[in-house]
Amino acid sequence: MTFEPIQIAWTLLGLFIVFNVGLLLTSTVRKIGARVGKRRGIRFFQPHIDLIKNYSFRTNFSHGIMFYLAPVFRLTGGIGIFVFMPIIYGSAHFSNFSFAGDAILIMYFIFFGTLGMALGAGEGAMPFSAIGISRGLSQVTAAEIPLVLAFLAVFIQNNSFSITEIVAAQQGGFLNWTMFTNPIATITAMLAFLGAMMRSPFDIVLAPQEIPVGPPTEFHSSFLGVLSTNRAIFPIAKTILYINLFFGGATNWPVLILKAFLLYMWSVVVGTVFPRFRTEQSIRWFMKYPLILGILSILVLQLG
Amino acid sequence: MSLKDIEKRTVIGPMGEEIEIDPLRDYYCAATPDLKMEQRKSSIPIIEKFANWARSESLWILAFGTGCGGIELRPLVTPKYDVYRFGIQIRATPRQSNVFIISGYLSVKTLKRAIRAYEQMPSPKYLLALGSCTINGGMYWDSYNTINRLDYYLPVDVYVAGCMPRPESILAGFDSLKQLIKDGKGEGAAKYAEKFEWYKKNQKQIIKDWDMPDYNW
Amino acid sequence: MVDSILLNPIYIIGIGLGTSFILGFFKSGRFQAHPSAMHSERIKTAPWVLMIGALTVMTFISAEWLWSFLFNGQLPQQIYTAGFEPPFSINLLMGRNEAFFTLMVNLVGLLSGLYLLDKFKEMGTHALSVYLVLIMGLNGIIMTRDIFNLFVFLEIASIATAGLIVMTSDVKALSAGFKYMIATGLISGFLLIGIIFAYYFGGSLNIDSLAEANLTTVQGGVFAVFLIVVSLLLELKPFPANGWGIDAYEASPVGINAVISSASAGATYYVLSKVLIITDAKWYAVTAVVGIITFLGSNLMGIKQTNAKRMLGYSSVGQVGLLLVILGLSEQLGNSFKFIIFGIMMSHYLAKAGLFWLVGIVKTGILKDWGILRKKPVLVFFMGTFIFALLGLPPFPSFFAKWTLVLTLSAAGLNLWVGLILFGSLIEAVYLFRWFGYVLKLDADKERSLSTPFYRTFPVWLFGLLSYYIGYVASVMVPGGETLGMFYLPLAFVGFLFIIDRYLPVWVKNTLSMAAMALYGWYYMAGLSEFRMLFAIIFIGGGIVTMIAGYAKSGKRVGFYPFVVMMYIGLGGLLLSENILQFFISWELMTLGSYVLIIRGKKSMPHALSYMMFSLGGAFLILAGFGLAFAGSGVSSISLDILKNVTRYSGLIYTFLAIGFMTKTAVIGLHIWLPGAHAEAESDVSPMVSAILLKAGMFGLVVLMLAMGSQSLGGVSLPYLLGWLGAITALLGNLMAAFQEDAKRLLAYSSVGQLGYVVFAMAFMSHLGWLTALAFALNHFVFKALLFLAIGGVVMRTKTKTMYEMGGLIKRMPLSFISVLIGIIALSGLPPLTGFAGKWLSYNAVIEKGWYFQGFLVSIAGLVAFLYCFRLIHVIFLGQPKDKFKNIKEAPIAMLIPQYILIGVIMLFSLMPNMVLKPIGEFLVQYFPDGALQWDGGTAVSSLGRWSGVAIMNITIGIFGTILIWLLFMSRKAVKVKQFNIFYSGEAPSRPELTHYGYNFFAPYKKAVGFLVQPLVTRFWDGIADILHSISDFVRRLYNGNGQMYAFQVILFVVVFSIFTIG
Amino acid sequence: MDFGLVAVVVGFLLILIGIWGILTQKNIVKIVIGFSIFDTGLHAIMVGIGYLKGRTAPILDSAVSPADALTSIVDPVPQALVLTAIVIGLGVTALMLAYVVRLYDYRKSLDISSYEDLKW
Amino acid sequence: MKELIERLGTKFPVNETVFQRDNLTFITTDKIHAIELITHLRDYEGFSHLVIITAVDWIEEGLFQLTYLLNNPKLKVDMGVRVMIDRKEATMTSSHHLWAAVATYQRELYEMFGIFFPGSPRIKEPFILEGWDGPPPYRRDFDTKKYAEDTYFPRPGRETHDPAEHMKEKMYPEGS
Repeated sequence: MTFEPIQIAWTLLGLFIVFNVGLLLTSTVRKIGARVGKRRGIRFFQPHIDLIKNYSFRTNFSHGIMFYLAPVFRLTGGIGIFVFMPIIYGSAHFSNFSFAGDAILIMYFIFFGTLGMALGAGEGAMPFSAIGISRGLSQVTAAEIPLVLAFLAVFIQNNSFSITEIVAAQQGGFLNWTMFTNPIATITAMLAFLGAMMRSPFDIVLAPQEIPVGPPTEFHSSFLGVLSTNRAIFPIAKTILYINLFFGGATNWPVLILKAFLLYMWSVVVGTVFPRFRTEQSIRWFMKYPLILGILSILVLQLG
Repeated sequence: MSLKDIEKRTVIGPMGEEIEIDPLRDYYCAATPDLKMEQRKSSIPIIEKFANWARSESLWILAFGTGCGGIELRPLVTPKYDVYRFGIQIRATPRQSNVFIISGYLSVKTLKRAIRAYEQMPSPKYLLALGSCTINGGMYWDSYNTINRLDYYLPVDVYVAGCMPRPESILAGFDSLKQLIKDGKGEGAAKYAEKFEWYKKNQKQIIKDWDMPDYNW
Repeated sequence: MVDSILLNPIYIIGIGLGTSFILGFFKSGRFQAHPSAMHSERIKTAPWVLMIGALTVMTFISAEWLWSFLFNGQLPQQIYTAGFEPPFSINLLMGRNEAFFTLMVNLVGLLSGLYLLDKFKEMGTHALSVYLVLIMGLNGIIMTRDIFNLFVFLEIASIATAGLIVMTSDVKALSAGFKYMIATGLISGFLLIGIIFAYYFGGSLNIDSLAEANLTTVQGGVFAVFLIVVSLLLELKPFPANGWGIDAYEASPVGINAVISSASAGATYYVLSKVLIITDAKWYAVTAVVGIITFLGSNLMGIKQTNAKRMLGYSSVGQVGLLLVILGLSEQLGNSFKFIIFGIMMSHYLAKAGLFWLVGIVKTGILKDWGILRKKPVLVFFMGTFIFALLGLPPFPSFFAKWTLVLTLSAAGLNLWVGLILFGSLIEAVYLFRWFGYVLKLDADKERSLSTPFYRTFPVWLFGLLSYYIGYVASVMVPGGETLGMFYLPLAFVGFLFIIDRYLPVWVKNTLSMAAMALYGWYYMAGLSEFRMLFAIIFIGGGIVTMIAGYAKSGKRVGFYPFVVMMYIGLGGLLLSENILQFFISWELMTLGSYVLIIRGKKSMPHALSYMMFSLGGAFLILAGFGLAFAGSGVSSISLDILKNVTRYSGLIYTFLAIGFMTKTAVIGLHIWLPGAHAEAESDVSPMVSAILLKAGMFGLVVLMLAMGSQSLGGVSLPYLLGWLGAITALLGNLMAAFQEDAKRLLAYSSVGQLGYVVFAMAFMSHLGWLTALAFALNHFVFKALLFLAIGGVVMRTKTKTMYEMGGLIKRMPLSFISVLIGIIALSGLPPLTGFAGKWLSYNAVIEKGWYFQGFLVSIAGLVAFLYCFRLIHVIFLGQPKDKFKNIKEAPIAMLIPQYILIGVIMLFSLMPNMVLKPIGEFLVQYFPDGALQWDGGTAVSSLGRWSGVAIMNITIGIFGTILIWLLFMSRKAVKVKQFNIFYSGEAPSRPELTHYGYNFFAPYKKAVGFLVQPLVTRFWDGIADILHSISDFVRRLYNGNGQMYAFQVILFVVVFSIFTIG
Repeated sequence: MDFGLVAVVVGFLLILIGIWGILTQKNIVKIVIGFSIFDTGLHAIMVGIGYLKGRTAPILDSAVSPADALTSIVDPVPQALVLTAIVIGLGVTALMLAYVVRLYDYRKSLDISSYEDLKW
Repeated sequence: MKELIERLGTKFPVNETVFQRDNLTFITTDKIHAIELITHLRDYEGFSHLVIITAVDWIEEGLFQLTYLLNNPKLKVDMGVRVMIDRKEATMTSSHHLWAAVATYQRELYEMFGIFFPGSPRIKEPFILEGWDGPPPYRRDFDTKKYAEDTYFPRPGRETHDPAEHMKEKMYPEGS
């Protein structure tokens, strides 16, 4: 695969779709949550309005250069994992720039945004942000423990890092999905998924009551706008990775959106049911069952 | 934080040199609000209108309950009233909020915090004042330590009368605020910048230990 | 005829006796019972001059004889007294050995005589004559071939020694002398009985005749032999019957104990060696056993000493023990025996005399007061010389001797002996290096002055320089010495640096050193290839880049550049070496140089010590490994290729060498020296030791693994073990780094983790694994040097290493911030920078090899790396700036330049990874043909995935730039606010210190996984140290200072000895 | 009766007594005396070993002619040795006594356990 | 309880005793012995808990009445120790060494009544009134209404009614 300029246009289109889907998914999920609480909840287009409002503030201020770079890093991280990933299996248009790297690249690119965000929040000089970062980094690295194992299991199973190849291997009936060919790895990955979605029980990072909003406390107006843009794209991009690795990928947009929604709902359902963990509790939790399951998933492959 | 904390002091640097610290100058940005910035509008009217609509439909309240009205805000997010429907949400940080609700009486001590929090919000920002205490002091009108008229210290966009107003009244207040913003009249922040000297004079008159810069960014 | 001009050796005795007789005619300095009136009367220096003259003549005679033996082919000459031939008269022999030993005795006698000028003035003329008699007695001991005459000379020597002690005015010395007399009296009694029985059964007193008599075959003769051997052994102060000797060392005046230690021990030792010919092999073995017990026991007891003289006493005794071992094993050592004895004896002789003289110059025995010596850097230099010589580090004779000893013993299959000798040497190193550390680091008492008259420093100078010369001689004599030419020129430059060290400013020396290193690299390294070239780039290229930071220092920086250059010579030598000798010398040079560099840090004394201990331990393991390889390969060659031909012990060799090398890479368990050593070192030393030096261990592993491939020990594949070890090291190292408060310590622990990663990758023994390791080695050098330099610059400005005391420095030091930012992105392996190359390659290697769980540990380690990286940059550069750092400046330009060179390297490498990885891959194919990486332009393609560094870089920059422009446009009118313009729940912060979240940053993480980073390893090694110290403390209580106890020990020794030998 | 053997046995006994004295007596003067006894024992052994039954002292005078010296005198070497040893022993004893004097000057004590300054 | 008072009476001047309830007694002592008495109560009589320190302004008598309310958790009885101090020279011995909380009460008393406790930690720091520069507001000679009117920009046109009168008038006009 080589690079062609038209690729940029297709990628941007994909990005635009994902961005809107992400925003709508956010509102949908919140609406569902509200309905559970017998409320009507926010409007479907509320995230869009919020975003516009954030970009239309009149005054803003900055704490320094990293304060600018943080949202940029963050969104670059989000968009990055999107553009390095094939979105629609079999579609030349929506394979993005996946020729540049493979699943390992995605795994590590996730941290690109995290790092930038943390740095910017740090420059905000706000102690609560720093506390939030400390919690966030601790928790995210803990959540990666089972994730790495589950991913390794998939790589071993397919003997490839290439997402396209992994998706290809899952074509031809849903029984070929990793979900069914390697259920333990999938369960592990889905447990790790919870940790990465910043939802209860793993939402202490943002803990609005104790450390006002956590790392992004000081971010406002257009800075917050860029971050919100990322909040729309990043979870979907991450979800797409999971879909590709565990749930057979997607051959067209509706399937992709449906799968993304279902996956997203998984964290919502869990989050609605379970109360929040403290940071060390969540780290310990990830080092228990998810870790054991992850090891099991690899052992199964090694022995079987 | 007290007056002592903004006194000048000397510290010893790593090379043994003496360093003069003037907290007000060294720790705080000295700029005051710029009227031009506060009134900045898009040159294309339709865009400004659109922006005003977005602002009015996305009101993020700063979670800061100042008096007995703080408890009246809670029902707003319950199924019965559910302000989320109207694009109203509660944020924990002033950086990300654009509505500040002064929910009841303000002691001088709280006023200082309220001023600080208000000034830390980015413009355009709106101030909703609840209860008679914010209007004329209410039942605390002759107290030695509570203010009588909020609009002498901060620019109020909408008053909601009552002692305390019920959530329905507050919802009505929000409606008025939305209309105000949509009409392009929600310019409390600009008013604050315009009459900045006057507000500061009033504030400083009653806040005797003025231990912060003139404007808190 | 040359003979005619040689003076008869009997003149040595004659002059000694005669002069001391004449000295009696001089008016004596009054003999004082109390020190108060001591200075009332001074003798003139005339008698002293006379004595010196006599000693000079004696020295000349021995020297002349030695000269003739060495260069004129002189034959040994018998000197018959009274004109009869033995056994009817006493005969002396002047042979090559005798000439050598008498020269030793006379030279040290002469120099000590010079040195003792003051003391002799104090003690009076009697002391002069007694001293002369002592030297004469020692000469006699060496030359005589008559066993009874030997006894007489021994008695003369010991009476003279005691006589010298009795003339001091110190009750401690007196009591020690008395104990000495009790013990020697008993011993000479036993000797006398032995002699008389030997005469009875052997019919002669002549040693040669006795040897022919085969006493050991005669029933009663064994008893005679036993008594003679045991008493001569006792004269050599064997452990544990040597308390009297140690006391005497401590008590006697410093010049005199130099004589006792260097000359008497040498002489007595020589006697034993000549008397042992009357015995048989069994007695040799016994001697060796006594020797090794003494060597271990004395050194063990040395650990707890706080007094220099006593400690040196233990060391002397220990060294003599080592000599006894060698003597006892002379049969097995064969041809090498003489060389080994020569090397060890010379080192001991020069170093011990020199050190004892230094004790006198410093005028205190209390080790912790020795910092005063720093007033005379030259003396510190010589002290280092002596200590290194004593411990057998290159380029001193004992190094070559020990080298030969180990190789020969291994070849003879005496592996246990090798182990014990090396262990003993390690213990000895503990206290000697601790002492040296005190000298280099402890604060001196400012009140005290250091008087260094010429007559006191001259002997030190002479012996110090002689150590080098003899080292050179030994290096020529050692097998393979002809290949050492590659060290001469570079080391000459080091010498040159030493000479100019005190006169030139730092920038001149820095420039000179850099130029020299560049030339060194150019001339020596240009022809290297493959691995060696790669490491040459890191060692020499990296060295030059990091040395740019040296320009930031002002003043002279005495004692820095010679050692820097020495370290790099060592590192370069590793690459150039073709045989194990060159390799080992390079290893030791590197260790030496880096030790001195490390100890320069403010608080690095204990860390430098543990560095040295681990390094020496590692070096000894390497030595043992080489020894085994030498033995196991079956070819008597010292080429490095023997590792390929090893047939025996291969698992053991592999283990030894791997552990030895891994002490440098600081694998978990052997890592405890690293954090302190790297953290406390100076700001430009840390990058050298952390980014560059550690790679030496890695190069060792490369050499080892390429030569030996995979080996197994006890059925376990060693690379497999290494893989686990590396993975665990990576994880734990990184975890520990995450919990540090000290910035440089954090980086140091990070190095532990990163090198664990390297070990892990190398253990794969596959193409991708090694590619990972090598790419990672390069990367690690670049980013760790970058980080250490940047943090070093910050520390230089802030004067603190504790991170939470800093904060918000981005405003003051933006350039350093960028360095650290780039450094941590590269370190944590985030795309698009270089670090990702290592991660990607390692995943490939892991899947290919099937080491999933190790791979898992390593990738978790990578995540943890992310934690400490963030902490590093956040707590230092972000958050609240502190008041006291309000005015600090950006790091000096000299420190920034290398940083930005390194950033350039990172960027280049990130943009064009194929430029580096491709050539590495190409030469790796020779060794690991399978599973090579394919290159499709700038895209790496493995069997599993693909990675295009260029594309990733460009796309990332594209996205990044777009968003940045968008954000800048949207917030174009942003107001720049200051540090307290933050939302603080309606309040305002009162002090920056209270608003900076930095202490115990990952508290929740620590709560959850803190159990993994319990300092178990540190506790383990501390426990070992404690045990050693406790044993030492327990054992030394044998010597309770009671003369009767000492006598009892002597007798007990005789009894036990008899049980084991004749009983 | 073999005088040689007697001398040797007595010598050994004296040595043992001497050693006993050295090891058990606290008084340093007594220790020196122990040494003297030890030395005497040594000398006795030397003489005893050198003694040949029925022979005379190795002095060539009118009683012993040089011609039959080899058969009629005892071995002269041990005799010479013993003389030397006695001289040396004397020297040693003298030196030890000098030590005793000087030690006593300092501490006014003859107990050996008072002189344990240097240890460990 | 009476026994206790008698016991105390033998040691300290106990001027006036009020038995409020079964489990609450007030005694009055003089300024000099007050702290001694309280210390005695704390250490020997089991009144280990300090409930509150409060003051009453007897402006007519020219006195402040300080009340130390102590609690005996074992017997479940309270005792108030009253001390009358001169209003003009409002100074009292500090008892911050007895309970950690005392310092805070004393800060409050200083701020609100102007009663000074020499040596009490942070006594002059503002407690709740930041930057207050008027007379102590709880003194009865302080006119709050006037102060508020002078200071807080009262809104013109504000009417004030007596709530009872107003209610009667507005809600039940026929009842009047």
